[in-house]
Amino acid sequence: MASNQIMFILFAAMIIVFSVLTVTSRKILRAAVYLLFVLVSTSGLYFMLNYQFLAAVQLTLYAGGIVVLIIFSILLTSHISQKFESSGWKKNVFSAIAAITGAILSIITILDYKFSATTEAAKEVDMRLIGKSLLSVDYDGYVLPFEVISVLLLATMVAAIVIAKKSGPAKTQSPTLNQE
Amino acid sequence: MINFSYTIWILLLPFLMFLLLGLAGHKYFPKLSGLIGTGGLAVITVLSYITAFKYFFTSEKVEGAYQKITAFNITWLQLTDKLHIDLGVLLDPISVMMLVMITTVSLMVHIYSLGYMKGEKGFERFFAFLSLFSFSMLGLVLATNIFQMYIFWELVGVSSFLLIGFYYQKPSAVRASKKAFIVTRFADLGFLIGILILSFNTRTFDFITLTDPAGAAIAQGGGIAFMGLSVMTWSMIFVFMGGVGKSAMFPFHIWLPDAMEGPTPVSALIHAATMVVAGVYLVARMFPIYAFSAPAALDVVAYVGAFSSLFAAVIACTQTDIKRVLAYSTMSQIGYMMLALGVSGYGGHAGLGYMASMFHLFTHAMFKALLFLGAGAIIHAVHTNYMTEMGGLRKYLPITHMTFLIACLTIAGIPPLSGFFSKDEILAAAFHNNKLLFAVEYAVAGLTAFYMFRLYFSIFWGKDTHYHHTPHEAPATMTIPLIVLAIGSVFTGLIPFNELVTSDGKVFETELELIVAIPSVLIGLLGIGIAFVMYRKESEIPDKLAATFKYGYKWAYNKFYMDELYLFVTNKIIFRYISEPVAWFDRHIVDGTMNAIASVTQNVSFRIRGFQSGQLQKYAFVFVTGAIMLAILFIYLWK
Amino acid sequence: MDILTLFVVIPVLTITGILFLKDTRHVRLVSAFGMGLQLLLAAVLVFLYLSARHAGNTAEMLFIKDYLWFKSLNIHYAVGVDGISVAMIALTSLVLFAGIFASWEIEYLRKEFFISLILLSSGVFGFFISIDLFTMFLFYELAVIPMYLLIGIWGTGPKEYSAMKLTLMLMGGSALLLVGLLGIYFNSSPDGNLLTFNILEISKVVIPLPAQRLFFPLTFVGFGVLGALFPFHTWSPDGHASAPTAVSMLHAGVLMKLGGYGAFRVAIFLMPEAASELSWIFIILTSISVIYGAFGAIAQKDLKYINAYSSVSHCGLVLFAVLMMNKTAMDGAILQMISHGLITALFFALIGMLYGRTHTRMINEMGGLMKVIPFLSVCYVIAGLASLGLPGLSGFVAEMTIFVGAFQHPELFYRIVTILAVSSIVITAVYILRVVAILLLGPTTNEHFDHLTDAKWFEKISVVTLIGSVAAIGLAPFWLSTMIGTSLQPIVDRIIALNPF
Amino acid sequence: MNTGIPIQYFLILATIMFFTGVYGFLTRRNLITILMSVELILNSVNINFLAFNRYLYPNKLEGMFFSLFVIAVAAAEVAVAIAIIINIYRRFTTINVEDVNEMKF
Amino acid sequence: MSLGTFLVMRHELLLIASALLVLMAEIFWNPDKKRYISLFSVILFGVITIVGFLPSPIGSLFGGMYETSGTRLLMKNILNIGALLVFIQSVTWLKKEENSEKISEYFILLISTLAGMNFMISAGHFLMFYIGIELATIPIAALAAFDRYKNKSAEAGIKLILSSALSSGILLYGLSLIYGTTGTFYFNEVAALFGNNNLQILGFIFFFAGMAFKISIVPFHLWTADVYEGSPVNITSYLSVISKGAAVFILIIILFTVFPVIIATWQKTIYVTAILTMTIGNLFAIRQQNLKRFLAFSSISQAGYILLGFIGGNQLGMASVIYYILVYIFSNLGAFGVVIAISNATGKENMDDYNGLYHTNPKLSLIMTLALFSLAGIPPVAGFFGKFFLFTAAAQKGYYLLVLIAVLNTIISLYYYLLVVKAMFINKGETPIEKFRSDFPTRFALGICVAGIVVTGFASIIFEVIKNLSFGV
Repeated sequence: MASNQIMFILFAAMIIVFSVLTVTSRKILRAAVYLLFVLVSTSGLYFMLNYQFLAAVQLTLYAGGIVVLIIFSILLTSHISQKFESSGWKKNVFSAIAAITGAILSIITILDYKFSATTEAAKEVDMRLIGKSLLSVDYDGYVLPFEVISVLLLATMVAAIVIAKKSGPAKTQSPTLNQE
Repeated sequence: MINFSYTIWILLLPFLMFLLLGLAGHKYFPKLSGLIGTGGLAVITVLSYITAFKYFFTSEKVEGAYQKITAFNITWLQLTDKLHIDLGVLLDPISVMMLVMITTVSLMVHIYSLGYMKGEKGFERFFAFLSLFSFSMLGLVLATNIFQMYIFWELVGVSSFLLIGFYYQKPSAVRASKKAFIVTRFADLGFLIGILILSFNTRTFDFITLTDPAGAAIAQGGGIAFMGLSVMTWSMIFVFMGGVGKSAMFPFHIWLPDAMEGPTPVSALIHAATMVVAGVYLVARMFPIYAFSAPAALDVVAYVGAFSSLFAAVIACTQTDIKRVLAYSTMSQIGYMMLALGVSGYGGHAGLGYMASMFHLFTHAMFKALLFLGAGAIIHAVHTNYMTEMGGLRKYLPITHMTFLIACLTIAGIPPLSGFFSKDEILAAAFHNNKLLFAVEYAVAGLTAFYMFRLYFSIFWGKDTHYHHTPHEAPATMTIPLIVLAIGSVFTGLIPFNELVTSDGKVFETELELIVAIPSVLIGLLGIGIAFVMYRKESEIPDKLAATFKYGYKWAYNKFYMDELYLFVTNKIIFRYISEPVAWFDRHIVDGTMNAIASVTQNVSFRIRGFQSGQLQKYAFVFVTGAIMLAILFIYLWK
Repeated sequence: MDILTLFVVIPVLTITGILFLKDTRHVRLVSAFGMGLQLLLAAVLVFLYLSARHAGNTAEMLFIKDYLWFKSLNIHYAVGVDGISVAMIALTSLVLFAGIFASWEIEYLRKEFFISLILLSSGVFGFFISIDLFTMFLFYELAVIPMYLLIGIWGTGPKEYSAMKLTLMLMGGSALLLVGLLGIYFNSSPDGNLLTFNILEISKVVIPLPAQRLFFPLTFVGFGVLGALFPFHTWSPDGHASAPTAVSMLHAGVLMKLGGYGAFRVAIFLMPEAASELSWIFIILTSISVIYGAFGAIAQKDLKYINAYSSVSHCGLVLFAVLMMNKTAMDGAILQMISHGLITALFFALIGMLYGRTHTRMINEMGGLMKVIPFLSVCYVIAGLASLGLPGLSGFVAEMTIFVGAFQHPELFYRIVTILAVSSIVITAVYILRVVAILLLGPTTNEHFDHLTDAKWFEKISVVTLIGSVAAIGLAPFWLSTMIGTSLQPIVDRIIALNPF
Repeated sequence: MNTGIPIQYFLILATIMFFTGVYGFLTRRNLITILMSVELILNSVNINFLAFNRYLYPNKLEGMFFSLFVIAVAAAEVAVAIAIIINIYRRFTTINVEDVNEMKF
Repeated sequence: MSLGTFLVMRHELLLIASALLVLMAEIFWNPDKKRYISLFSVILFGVITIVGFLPSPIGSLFGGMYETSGTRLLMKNILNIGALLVFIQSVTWLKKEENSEKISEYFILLISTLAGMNFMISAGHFLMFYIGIELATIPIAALAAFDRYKNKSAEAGIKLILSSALSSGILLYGLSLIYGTTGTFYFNEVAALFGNNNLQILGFIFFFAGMAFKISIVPFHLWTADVYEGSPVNITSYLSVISKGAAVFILIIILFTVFPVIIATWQKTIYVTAILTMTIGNLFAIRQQNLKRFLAFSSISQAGYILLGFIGGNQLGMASVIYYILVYIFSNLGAFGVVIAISNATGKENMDDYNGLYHTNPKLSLIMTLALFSLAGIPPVAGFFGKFFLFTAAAQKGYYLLVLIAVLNTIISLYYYLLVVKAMFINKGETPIEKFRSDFPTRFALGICVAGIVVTGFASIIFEVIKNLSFGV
């Protein structure tokens, strides 16, 4: 068994185990930490696939940014040690059936398919290429999405402001922040 | 060729009078309307007489036969290429004979009504309806084709309905008019079906074409057989059904006695003299087809006629309402006419029955109208219809008494009054063709004499009844018609019908057949005698007899429970067991289904509301499973 | 502007006029004026039509105007009339005219009432002048929908339920119809020419038989729902019972005729082969309608219900005759549509007037009205007699034409069924006389009735118009029958050419 | 460097992760954990993109760029979602998804 | 970037620019001038709408990532009209005190979502499509939660954002499979490389599910009602008309241009979902009391009818879909306009509150009736023509049974539309909504809607233009 296989199995096992833990753990902060592990393992896979740039982005943006955001919000809204009750067994069973059916369906269909690789030469993924592609206006160039995503982020910012912004007097319902 | 086209005015005049009186009479000349109506009818009568004279005495005969003359004809409605409804005037012996008869009686009744109806509310309405009736009846007899006849057939029905229900605030009158209309309407259904079948086979409505013995309609024979009888026979039986209804033959007779709820002049005109004989006229009109193409139907005519006459005569013996007695008598006499047609053949002496029937129709109109008008005068005088409440009226009502007596004698067939001749011909015709029917009619002749004189004696003799106020003789407007009709009853028997009105239009020889005539006179006298014994004075014999034949009497008195049977059919069967279930079915099944569709939709809508539970995760669950299901479906199951 | 389009334009102008009126008192005057104009126009149309025919114009449709509307689907605004549509237009104008006067005393939301009523009528007129299936369908639905408001707002009794039921069932019919029309459209050109909605053009081709088998029932039932075909008639009793007078008049008098007219002009004319193949099914249904409606009427106690069931019976006769597919029967069907339209409108007008006085429609609560309100009562009797087919009034002419025509059918089955249908005339007599006897005759049963007043002038206008027309047709049916018959000839020719018996 | 690991392994891994995320979405009661499940889903998709890109179509970088943008969008989504969640917390004093159902049927 | 590029992309660029302008105004204007922001935004957007109609070059940019054509321009213009109406209808609502601080944000977010939709419609590449769709969704979630002090609004926001996150996850998974089997995201290349194998169909179905979520096709519709009910009315109308319309547009473009190979599959998919959508939408709508929720279910069933235009894959189908969306914009905005006006004036949103509305506010009732009749497809208003063409399109390909089911469904829908009409005209209200006079923007917007409802049907030129710009598979 080659080292990369071992690494893959390691990462895969981590991803699967921690994913499952993320969605089953009864302590919310732990779940967040498990999610972090999943994301880190995923970036490991990216490294394996030779997408170092993306792995880095994954680590910084996802593991660094999003998970932190989530943890903050957890801290804002929950008690850290609070164990929440598991949901009803019915819900779990049906959801599990649905998820497993979906997974089996997808896996069977995937296994059924004969993938064929392109015959063209592979491109080396270096930063220069990524930068060029990102700013290219030609075929296989990504400047437009890049620009649009900036609009998206701007809009997101405004959106977050809209939600958070206090404006005008409360009319119908008084805020009922729980000051415990 | 004589121009008869003016005869259209015989039809148009009464119609215009109806419109005039109906639309404007109430407002502008309520008092005058009687005179206007009577005057108009007098004109028509004159026209009719002129026509009759010209037709019988000046028009050319072809091969010794009176021709059928289409005096006027327009296409009213084109149905198919060949079938079209025409309106027109057809003159032939029977129609001209009817013309004379109808206008005469009608004029008398009009005059009579001037007195009888004086001061009644709706005086102008009465005359308007009478005009409508005259129009319809004349249209019926003058019809050039069977569909025109049907049209006017319906119209006489409706005028009869209107006149029976003249006293529309009287519930019994309303009921009677309704009954008359519906019963005859049911019979007319048969007539219509008959017309449909007939016209489908012969492709024509026209009488001349239809009844031409050498024509295609008859030549093609009976057509294919259907349920054992030829199609033609079926159609003629159906047509006859119309006649049965209108002429109050068994089993559609039940409306006639009730129709006596109408004003008495109406009973005289419509329910004695004219409309009720329309059935006879119809058979006579179609006679060649009956005779050649549908002899089986003709037998039906004969037996129905005979049975009805017997049936009615028996009932008449037990009734106490004088108008009802007369009504049953009418039915019985019409039975005679039907029978005569039924036993008749076509042409020459074989057509004796035909001639006799028409003859009797004519004479009967006179004496029966007379009887009714007389009865009207009596009722006018004593304000009751029941002979049990009358008696000894000969002192108060001399003219009425005399004329009534003449009429009774006439109907009893006492020579030399007209009834004797016509009835004798019928009996003779029956005698030659069917001994059984002859026997029946012979008995009926006796019964007739009996119940007529039972009536006569009960009214004019019998006990001395005490009246609230002294009865007095009717005014001249009422007595003059009585006298005129009495004269008619006496002398019309002398008209040589065998020369004028015969089945093929040709003259044939008849003679008094003593072998028939003498016994018939004898049995008539016997009937009178029995009546004399029983009702000349107050006696207990009738009650005893009634007690002896308890059940028979009771059945006859209750008209053999025919009314109850009909009530049962209409109320129970049609209303309770058909209409109400239909209405229920419609409400609960048909409509219920529609409502059920709606409520099921609502219900489903309510049941599935759980999907929209407000739970985000359930939504997601549906989303995911939906996607997976679609994928499974379209990848593996239904590719 | 061509004369036919005027029939839609005048109602629209009248509505506009009403909209701008400040004073609601003038609404009815404007309506009466507009609809009077419409009646006049109808008369002019009849005259123009007859003179054109007289001058030898033998085209199937006259006064054709054709404007391309939706080019890509070849939808046209196409109008044209033949004798049948002219007759129907005349009928509509008459009933509408009478209807305006019958609703003279509407107080509540008067403006809206007249607007809805006239809007409905513009749909009806549009339907009759259309020769393009699309516009026809458009006008058809346009005619149905104001009904909801008319019944719902101005109705009586369970009006909301009835209005909803009526609207939904009729729209259900039009749903089937829509599919049928689309089917016709996509089969309108078997040889690959431009698809068309134009009836005249479609009639020049033969729709493939499998398509006919599929779309004939849809179309026929679609129209049949409006024509009260059993078992889709149940909207009719409730709807009519709840509707205000003029609406009942217009609905039973005219709108139900859209069903018969459409069944004949679209379903049978365009798909004669399937029609003849499947006619036995519908013949059975329609004869059930005829008999069943009549029996249903006997058991009813509410005047409007009686009349509604009677309409089921009489309209059943229309479809029945249409399905016999010969000229006479079809002629009778059209006559019956007109005759029944007038008679039933008359009935509903009278019922409305009686109701306005007695405040009940239950026959057993009324009695002896003849004495108190003779004019209305006599008119009611006339209406009744017309309805039961008294010669001299229009009902007789129509029914006899139908019966004689239907009886000419070469197959025995159809003739036997005809006899069944004929028997309805007796049942009709039973329920009509029952009503007349209970309602009008006899002694007055309720002392409140002793002080009722007879018809007012506007009521008289309404009633006399209708009675006059009924009598006119009944006395002189020849010109009308011929006008219809001539126009039927090409249709019947086509049917016979495709269905050699 | 990835010899010996068939692409299917990656795909199966991603699929399992995807449906684990779905399972989490369907069962977790806390809105934030639901959000975390969404992250799992998006990550699994990214794995797919990258595996396909690397194994089958290494001549272009479409898969990689797509992943990049998915990450960016995911961040934006999470930001707004968390803002709303906090608002929810203020309104309902809970972020239990089952309690957030004022509107139903 | 040349002028030509600018002209080709003018819709998107102008939108972004105007969003920035509004942002600038918000930042730099004095507080007392801020009340003009509404006016400013509406006028700005009005100009954009007009500019959108000016003739301009079309073509493909960024190596095929951005594509535009007459059809897509038309779609954008239609959306612009709708959005403009929504903007105008919002003015009154934004004047309320509790919203006064967030006016510019409101417009920025709406404009950016619209930009997202325009990008989505112009996408020639799945990445653009994905970003567009997210740009069109995420800010709306924030807008749904706009009413900060209403529980329902927050609930609507969270339901929308989480559901849409799940749906875009599934959509992405589908896209990844499509990418895996074709190796490209460019529409034209995908179309060329697409086969008919299971994995691709799986990818397609997941993709379709994600799109179906936006259009609220059953069974992916459940978020719709709750979100519509909870959101501020203006956002609801925006969601139900503009968002849905945009998604329909891009879906039909993608189906017709990217997936013509598996037309058989998506026809079946649409067949099943269309029936479900119409029926379920109608069945739920029957019982609704809240008008927003009511209109939500009505819009679900409308989506079902719209699918009938998809199924044939024919030019007529696309034309009828686009046309119907246009009609639907006018009709639904008409209905929502009335709801908004009444909600603004009285805060009432329930059907019972509308009892006897005709007697107090006849004009509003008439507009509502007209709009509902148009939605129900009653002549002579535009909805009738719209539905007729949809059904014609389906019938053209022989889907008669489907058409029959659809028309029968319209009867159910007629039932509940009539319920509203009944409430307004027939029912007697115990406490009817009082007579009030709406301000100019509301009346103006409603006037346009009415004109649109009436004219769009009769003016055949509109349909002809659309038809000429449409294409089939």
